[in-house]
Amino acid sequence: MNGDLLHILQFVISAVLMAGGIFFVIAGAVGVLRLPDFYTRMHAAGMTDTLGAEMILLGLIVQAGLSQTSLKLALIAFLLFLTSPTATHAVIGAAHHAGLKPKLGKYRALAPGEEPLAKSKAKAQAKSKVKSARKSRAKKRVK
Amino acid sequence: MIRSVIILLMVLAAYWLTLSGYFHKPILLIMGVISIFIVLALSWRMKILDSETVPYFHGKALGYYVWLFVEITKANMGVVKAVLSPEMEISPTITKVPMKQSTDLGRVTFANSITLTPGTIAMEMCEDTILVHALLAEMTEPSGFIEMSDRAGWAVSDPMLGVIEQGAG
Amino acid sequence: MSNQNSQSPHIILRVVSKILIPLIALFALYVHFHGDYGPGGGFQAGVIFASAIILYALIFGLEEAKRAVPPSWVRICMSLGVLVYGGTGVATWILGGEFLNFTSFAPDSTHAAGQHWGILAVELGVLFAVTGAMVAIFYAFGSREPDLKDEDW
Amino acid sequence: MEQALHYLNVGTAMFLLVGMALLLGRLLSGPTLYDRILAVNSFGTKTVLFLCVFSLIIGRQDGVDIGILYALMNFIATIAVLKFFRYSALDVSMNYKRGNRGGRDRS
Repeated sequence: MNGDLLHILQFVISAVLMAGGIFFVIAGAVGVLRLPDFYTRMHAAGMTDTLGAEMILLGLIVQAGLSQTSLKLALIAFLLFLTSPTATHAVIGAAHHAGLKPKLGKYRALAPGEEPLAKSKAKAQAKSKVKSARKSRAKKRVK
Repeated sequence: MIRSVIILLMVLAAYWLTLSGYFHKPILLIMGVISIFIVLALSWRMKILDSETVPYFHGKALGYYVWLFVEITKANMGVVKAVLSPEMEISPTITKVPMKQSTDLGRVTFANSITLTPGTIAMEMCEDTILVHALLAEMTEPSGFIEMSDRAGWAVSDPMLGVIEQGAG
Repeated sequence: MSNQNSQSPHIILRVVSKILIPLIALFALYVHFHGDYGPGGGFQAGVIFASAIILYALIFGLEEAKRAVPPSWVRICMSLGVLVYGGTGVATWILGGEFLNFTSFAPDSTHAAGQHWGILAVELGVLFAVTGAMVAIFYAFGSREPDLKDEDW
Repeated sequence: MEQALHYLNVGTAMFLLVGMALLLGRLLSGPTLYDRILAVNSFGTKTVLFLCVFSLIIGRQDGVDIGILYALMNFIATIAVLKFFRYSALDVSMNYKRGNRGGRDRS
């Protein structure tokens, strides 16, 4: 009876931890796809590497119980804790050194269906006008 | 150096036992001892036997990492909210954060803690400052960095940190 | 080496790699000695051991790596591996079996002790040869002159 | 209960694969080189997690060993690629002092 309760507790704790980890992993992947430039994407990737990975590994440790497997999983958690910020720092440092310009200041994504800002719209229209004018001119020349 | 060798020996023995798990086979234990000495010889040849290779964190580090984990969880919430909201209002910022630690180990602990907290990444380490890229402008408040810096210095028991504080106070 | 004012821009990489190198090297030897019980063996162990040396060379430079693990040692290591592998075969010949027939190491054993020792010796040869070859390849490619100097871009 | 844990692990593995597929999109469409490196690095972390979950699904701990190895190799590979693109050579020391760039004479 007692053993059953312990098993259920183990399952619940592990399920909660792993669900949280999965949430952060997927959110990080979505962030890497959505965010506007390299430097901001790095933040989303870092989110996956820290909390997502650690929570999934903790959930697995709870499942494995007191065994050699859980010791090895803890070792993996330690190694990821050590290497992932270092790799992140190296990547962003190299990009900065190579002269990749970060986007600074406020940024807001476009809502689905929303047109770009009025200015850029006007610009785009102007461009298309110029293009069509060029095209018509070219056509005339051909004629 | 002697202290580093002894601590590295203990760490490697624990690491071997964690990996191997065969306590009852004497031949594997003997091979473990041989392997540990090969690795020690290699690290001696590479001249990496010092306190940076084996950062003995005096047990205080455990408290630091618990605090850091709480910070990471809090910062993650903010980043997730910013990333998953449909408008995605972010304001990337670059700031300079001063480093007060005197040893390289303390500085590395501090910089890695900054990177581990999502939303802030240490980009480059100049003389006594770190260039930090932040996802949201409100994550660059100096008070948070100062607290993290103090705690990181405390975790590696930095000798300079106390001196600076006494001098200032 | 923890000098106070060494302001290299890569101190994070240096400190973390110094922690990782002994762990990688010992993991390689673990993979080698547990080839009987889990995944692994001489080849994989050799590659992992070489990668520990390569990490050192990446961070501290090729000169420093050549000081720690001289190229002459690497060449000796490569040939020693082949020698151990072939020597095991010759030893089985001398003991009266075929080439690399390990049962002749312990013909009276009931639980194939001869096989065990023979495979261990052969794997040791493979470990030496692969480590040597990997590090030699890295030294050869690393010494290539860069096409562009650092200041040019 | 064993069954439930099994299903939990299988579900986690599936979601990890979904995350990896999303990262593959960034890897293929990354505008700059560094986007791709970041995607590969993050992909490697997920691979380590997948290996751990998978080895618990099949009930053997060999996968965890490979996970340790992959975590280490992912780091070395990232450093090597970055170093190659930054210095276009692998033999430069990264332990130089500021101002004296590069570990060797290039005169």
